[in-house]
Amino acid sequence: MAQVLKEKIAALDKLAPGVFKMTLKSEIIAQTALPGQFVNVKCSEGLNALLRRPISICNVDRDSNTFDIVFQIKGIGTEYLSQKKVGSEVDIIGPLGNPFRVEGEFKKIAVVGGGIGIFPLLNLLKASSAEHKDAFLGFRNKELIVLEEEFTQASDQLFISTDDGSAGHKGLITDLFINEIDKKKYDIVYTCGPTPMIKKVVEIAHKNNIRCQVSLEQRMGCGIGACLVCACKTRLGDEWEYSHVCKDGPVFWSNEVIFD
Amino acid sequence: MAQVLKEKIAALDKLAPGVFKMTLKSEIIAQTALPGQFVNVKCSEGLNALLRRPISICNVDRDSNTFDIVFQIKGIGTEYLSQKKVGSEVDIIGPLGNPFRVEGEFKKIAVVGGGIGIFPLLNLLKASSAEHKDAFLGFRNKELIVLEEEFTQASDQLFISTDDGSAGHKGLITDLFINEIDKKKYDIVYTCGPTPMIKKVVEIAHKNNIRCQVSLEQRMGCGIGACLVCACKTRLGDEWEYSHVCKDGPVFWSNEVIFD
Amino acid sequence: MNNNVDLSVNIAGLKLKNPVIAASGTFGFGREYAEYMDLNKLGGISVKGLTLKPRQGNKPPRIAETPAGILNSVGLQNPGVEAFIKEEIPFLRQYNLGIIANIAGNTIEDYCEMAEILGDADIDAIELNVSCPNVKAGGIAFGTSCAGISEITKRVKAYCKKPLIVKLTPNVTDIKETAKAAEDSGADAVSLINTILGMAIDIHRRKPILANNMGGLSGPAVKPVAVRMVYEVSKTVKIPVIGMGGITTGEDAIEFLLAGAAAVMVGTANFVNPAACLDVIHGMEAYLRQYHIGCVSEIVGKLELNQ
Amino acid sequence: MNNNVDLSVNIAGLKLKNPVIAASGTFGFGREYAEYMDLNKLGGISVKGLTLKPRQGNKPPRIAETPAGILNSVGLQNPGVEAFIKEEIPFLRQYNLGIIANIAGNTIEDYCEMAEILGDADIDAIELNVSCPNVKAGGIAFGTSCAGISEITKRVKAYCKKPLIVKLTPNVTDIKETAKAAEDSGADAVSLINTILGMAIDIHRRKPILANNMGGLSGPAVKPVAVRMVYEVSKTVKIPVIGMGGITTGEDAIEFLLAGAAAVMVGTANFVNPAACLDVIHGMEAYLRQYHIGCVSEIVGKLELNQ
Ligand SMILES: Cc1cc2nc3c(=O)[nH]c(=O)nc-3n(C[C@H](O)[C@H](O)[C@H](O)COP(=O)(O)OP(=O)(O)OC[C@H]3O[C@@H](n4cnc5c(N)ncnc54)[C@H](O)[C@@H]3O)c2cc1C
Ligand SMILES: Cc1cc2nc3c(=O)[nH]c(=O)nc-3n(C[C@H](O)[C@H](O)[C@H](O)COP(=O)(O)OP(=O)(O)OC[C@H]3O[C@@H](n4cnc5c(N)ncnc54)[C@H](O)[C@@H]3O)c2cc1C
Ligand SMILES: Cc1cc2nc3c(=O)[nH]c(=O)nc-3n(C[C@H](O)[C@H](O)[C@H](O)COP(=O)(O)O)c2cc1C
Ligand SMILES: Cc1cc2nc3c(=O)[nH]c(=O)nc-3n(C[C@H](O)[C@H](O)[C@H](O)COP(=O)(O)O)c2cc1C
Ligand code: FES
Ligand code: FES
Repeated sequence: MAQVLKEKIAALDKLAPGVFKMTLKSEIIAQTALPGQFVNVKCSEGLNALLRRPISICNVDRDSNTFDIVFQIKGIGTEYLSQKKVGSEVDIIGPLGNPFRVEGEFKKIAVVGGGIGIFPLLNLLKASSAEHKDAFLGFRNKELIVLEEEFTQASDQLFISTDDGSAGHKGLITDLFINEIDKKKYDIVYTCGPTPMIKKVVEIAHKNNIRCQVSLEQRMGCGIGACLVCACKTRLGDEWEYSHVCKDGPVFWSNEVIFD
Repeated sequence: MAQVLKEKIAALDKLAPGVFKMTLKSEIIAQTALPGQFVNVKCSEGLNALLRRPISICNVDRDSNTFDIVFQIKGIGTEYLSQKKVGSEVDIIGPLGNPFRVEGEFKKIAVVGGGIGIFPLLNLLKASSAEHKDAFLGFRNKELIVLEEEFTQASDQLFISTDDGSAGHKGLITDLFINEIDKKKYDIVYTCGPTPMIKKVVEIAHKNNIRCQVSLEQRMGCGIGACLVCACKTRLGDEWEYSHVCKDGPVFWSNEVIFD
Repeated sequence: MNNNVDLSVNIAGLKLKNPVIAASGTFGFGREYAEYMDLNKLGGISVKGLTLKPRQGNKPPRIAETPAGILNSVGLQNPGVEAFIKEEIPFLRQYNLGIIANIAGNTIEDYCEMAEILGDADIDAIELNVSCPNVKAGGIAFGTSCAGISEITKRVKAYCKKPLIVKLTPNVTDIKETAKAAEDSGADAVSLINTILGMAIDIHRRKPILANNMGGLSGPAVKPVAVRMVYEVSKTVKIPVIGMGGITTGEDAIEFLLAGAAAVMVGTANFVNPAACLDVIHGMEAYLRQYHIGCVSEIVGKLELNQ
Repeated sequence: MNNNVDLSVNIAGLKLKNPVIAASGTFGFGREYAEYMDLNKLGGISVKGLTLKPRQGNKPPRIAETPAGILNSVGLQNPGVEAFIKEEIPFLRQYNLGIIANIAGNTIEDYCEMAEILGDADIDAIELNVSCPNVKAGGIAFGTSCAGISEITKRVKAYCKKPLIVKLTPNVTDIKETAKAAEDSGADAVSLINTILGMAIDIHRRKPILANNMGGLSGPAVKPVAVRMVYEVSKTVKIPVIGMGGITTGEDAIEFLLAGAAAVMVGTANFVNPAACLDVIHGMEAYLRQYHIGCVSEIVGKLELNQ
């Protein structure tokens, strides 16, 4: 059950230009968070960046009772967050949202992530007890590659692409994913990132009859399912309805979601 | 000439419950500020406490290029200011306002201050080269007495009153002032504090033919004389007009001001 | 210290144990917040705006942050009045709090039918939302003219067995007039303000942030406008006024009570702080204690103007 | 990087080297800010609202801070139009910037007389302030009805030798209508928004903070309302629109330009940052460079609505 928490910053490091990793001390999140869940963060005091910002739980450390979030500066909220001082407290609500399904039935898994979408996938890889785990991560360029080490350790094989070819494959990460699919026969693919990438992964997965979970983003108000602003289209029989990313998601089965 | 400055906090100390002294490194203020002038302080970032807050320059140290402000927590602005960290920068504009007249012609001077009104008077006492300087300071209670040491050093005689009698004279500081007036034959009295106190001091001064300067407070917008919000009534021949505390003041000759 | 501050209020027959009501659209049907607070502590809840049939609402994004405020364009996503009666009232009735059904429609007939259906439901009051800026037909169209308010209030009142609260829009030249129109047409109380129409632009995409282009502004930013309007309205009408707009703390709520509000609603603040309503109640209580006021209704409208 | 962004604009004959104008009442007559910036860098200045005779304005306190905004009730303190001509124009004319005389009166005759007096003065435009919420007679009284706007615009126009800008109040149900009334009556441009009527209460004294009880809200808080109104008006009238309300940065200004403003005014932000106008100019320029736009007028009204 989610709670309002004031948690202390144990560490704050710059991983790449505009990308920061924040480690927070929090027994509750560290012990109870499931992969794919997020925290809703008050990035600054008072009126500045009034609303909370949703940030995925990237990593939990049950032994030290800490967890990590990794975020990219997009606007004022993430900017303020990056300026916090180690030792100060952050007001968060969490763990929130519907997690990835990582039960034992899936033996071979793949994660496909792009940009800020890669962060929840690390936690997923670590939590999964699958026999084989592949990670496909797309970045804009070499400079923005983060957590390579962590993903290497958490997966059996790591594939990287960059838009400009400055590292790994030049082009789309889905190019690499498609290449592996026949060889690997994944039981499930999990994906998070820009909508065009997600759509492509879903298309590939469906074509290859691989189950697929997607983690979506939407602007949020309450983050807990009450205000109904974070709508996303989902199937309801032959019709559709607006579900809500914060509560029904962020993780959905790919065949539930309607992209348009 | 006033400037927008970002100055580093050299020290921040709590002097009494809710009362803080902040020392700022600032060559410009330390070298150019005159007694009675103030700085206009952005107490928090961004939208929090949007407007700047006027705070008197309480003390300048020309050798170390620092100056002090002392402030009492009244609302969000001063609250945020009290939470700043030593070493961080504060955005101020200063030195602002029309200073006290402390030229040599005044041989015997008195300052009468109440509450937060005492702070500019310390700087005045230090800057004055008068032969005899008396300081009359009124506080609510013993706990709120601050800068006693500094005022003792800067004056020849220090008189203290508290509303509840927990230290010094029990009652109004003007009681003590009135007692000394015949003995001392002050050339001028300077006063700053709550309006009822100022009125009383002015009344006493006028009755005793002592020149008097008052420092006024008013809610401000720009702090530099452009927005005209900080109005105070002053004489204009037989008529009156609205002058402006930030530019025409905060210091006025007592016979210029109309209290109503 | 006197611990017995009486916070109870009676708004045209709507009896609440305290004057703090969760504002419509910001608190769902209370379920989600039950995780974060004891709903028994709330004065009441005005539920998410209901329509006759279920509605999906507008396309996302439905929210944009603005300085000290938010724009929303939810567009009345809700399960419809029948589902509300069947599924939500029983849940809410487990708690001791006032239930206000906030209703909106495309036509006056919709509103009347809902009032009729709700006539036998276990609710405590109806709030007539004639001020939603986020739907094309109905909503605000009724709320910006006195004639519109009059007609809809009169007709719904005929079907209404519970206290009828008319929720006013701030998007008018003179809110005193629309408030008077509501009073004269049978409203038992008025609530205000709904959101102020606004727009925020993504300068990089060169498009409005909200898929619906425009939305309603709420949150701390609107507080001074809301306080002014509550003051104007409470000086104009004799029926009780429920005030809202940017309330975040007990002090904010006291401003509204002094200005003439008999009760307040808390909206946007819930998003930032899920326990905002409780904080408002506690802050209010602390203020009343500080000034040895035994009963919250004693300060309603006690603002003294400067001469 | 292309260094030659053309920021110049021509608003109904008012030619400015860049579209950033200091808003009336927030910049005095420019003197005070000359200490903090090179006034030659400004597009223009709309001077403190002038009246026929000198005015002392309202009692203090005249300002109250609200969330992300301020309320003011200065009440048009100014030295009168004659003193402006004699003492302020010569000062301002030392600099290369557009001078806009913002005028307000108690009666239409006052406005006409001022326009006539200013006819021979060395100014570049007149801004008709029919939207000041802080004076009893005149001001906003003319600005909230189309008939009021029409009459005053027509009559002043007859005396006016310079471009006539009518400044609109946001305190109306439909600003498109008042804007249209101004256009149809001969306004060469409209500027908006003036302040939104509001109130803030000192809960300890139980009185309004402003001695005048109510005041006008400005600052970041009002930005989404202002952007919406600028959009609505620019889609309605063909004359140029000058946008303002909460502009603090170049990005804010770009929002207004995309929404349809041909130029912008910066008000409250000057209080927080005396160089705010310059920051807005630089931010604007940086945006135009980023998108390789050679001329600022190219983006005016280029907002694309979401479908
Ligand atoms: C479930 C979920 C998990 C996320 N996890 C991460 C993560 O691990 N790391 C990371 O860097 N980012 C993550 N994001 C995106 C992150 O929430 C936004 O980048 C952030 O809110 C931007 O805030 P800002 O103030 O910096 O930007 P601004 O553009 O100034 O924000 C203004 C408003 O828009 C909202 N907003 C802007 N962009 C987004 C977006 N892409 N998604 C949702 N709301 C947005 C903000 O929350 C805020 O309300 C996640 C988003 C969601 C929905
Ligand atoms: C020339 C001058 C010198 C001052 N010197 C000092 C000083 O040395 N030490 C000190 O503690 N205080 C001083 N003050 C008072 C100080 O400015 C206020 O206490 C402070 O602005 C309160 O801000 P706040 O946000 O804490 O309170 P809030 O009540 O939250 O402030 C809200 C608004 O009201 C204004 N305001 C509130 N009280 C006052 C006041 N008494 N005078 C002016 N504006 C006010 C604030 O500036 C702000 O705009 C001085 C005031 C003036 C005009
Ligand atoms: C996301 C959101 C949804 C809303 N939905 C409704 C609604 O369905 N019916 C209604 O009458 N008001 C609705 N409102 C308006 C609020 O009830 C309230 O009038 C407004 O938000 C001002 O209060 P606040 O500033 O405390 O939020 C909504 C407001 C928000 C922010
Ligand atoms: C202190 C103050 C005084 C003002 N005086 C005038 C005035 O004399 N004439 C006028 O047309 N507008 C006046 N205004 C309104 C501003 O010109 C502007 O329309 C408004 O403040 C919105 O812009 P902003 O949010 O950038 O401040 C005044 C505003 C403030 C804050
Ligand atoms: S953010 Fe409020 S329902 Fe999802
Ligand atoms: S504060 Fe603006 S003139 Fe004094």
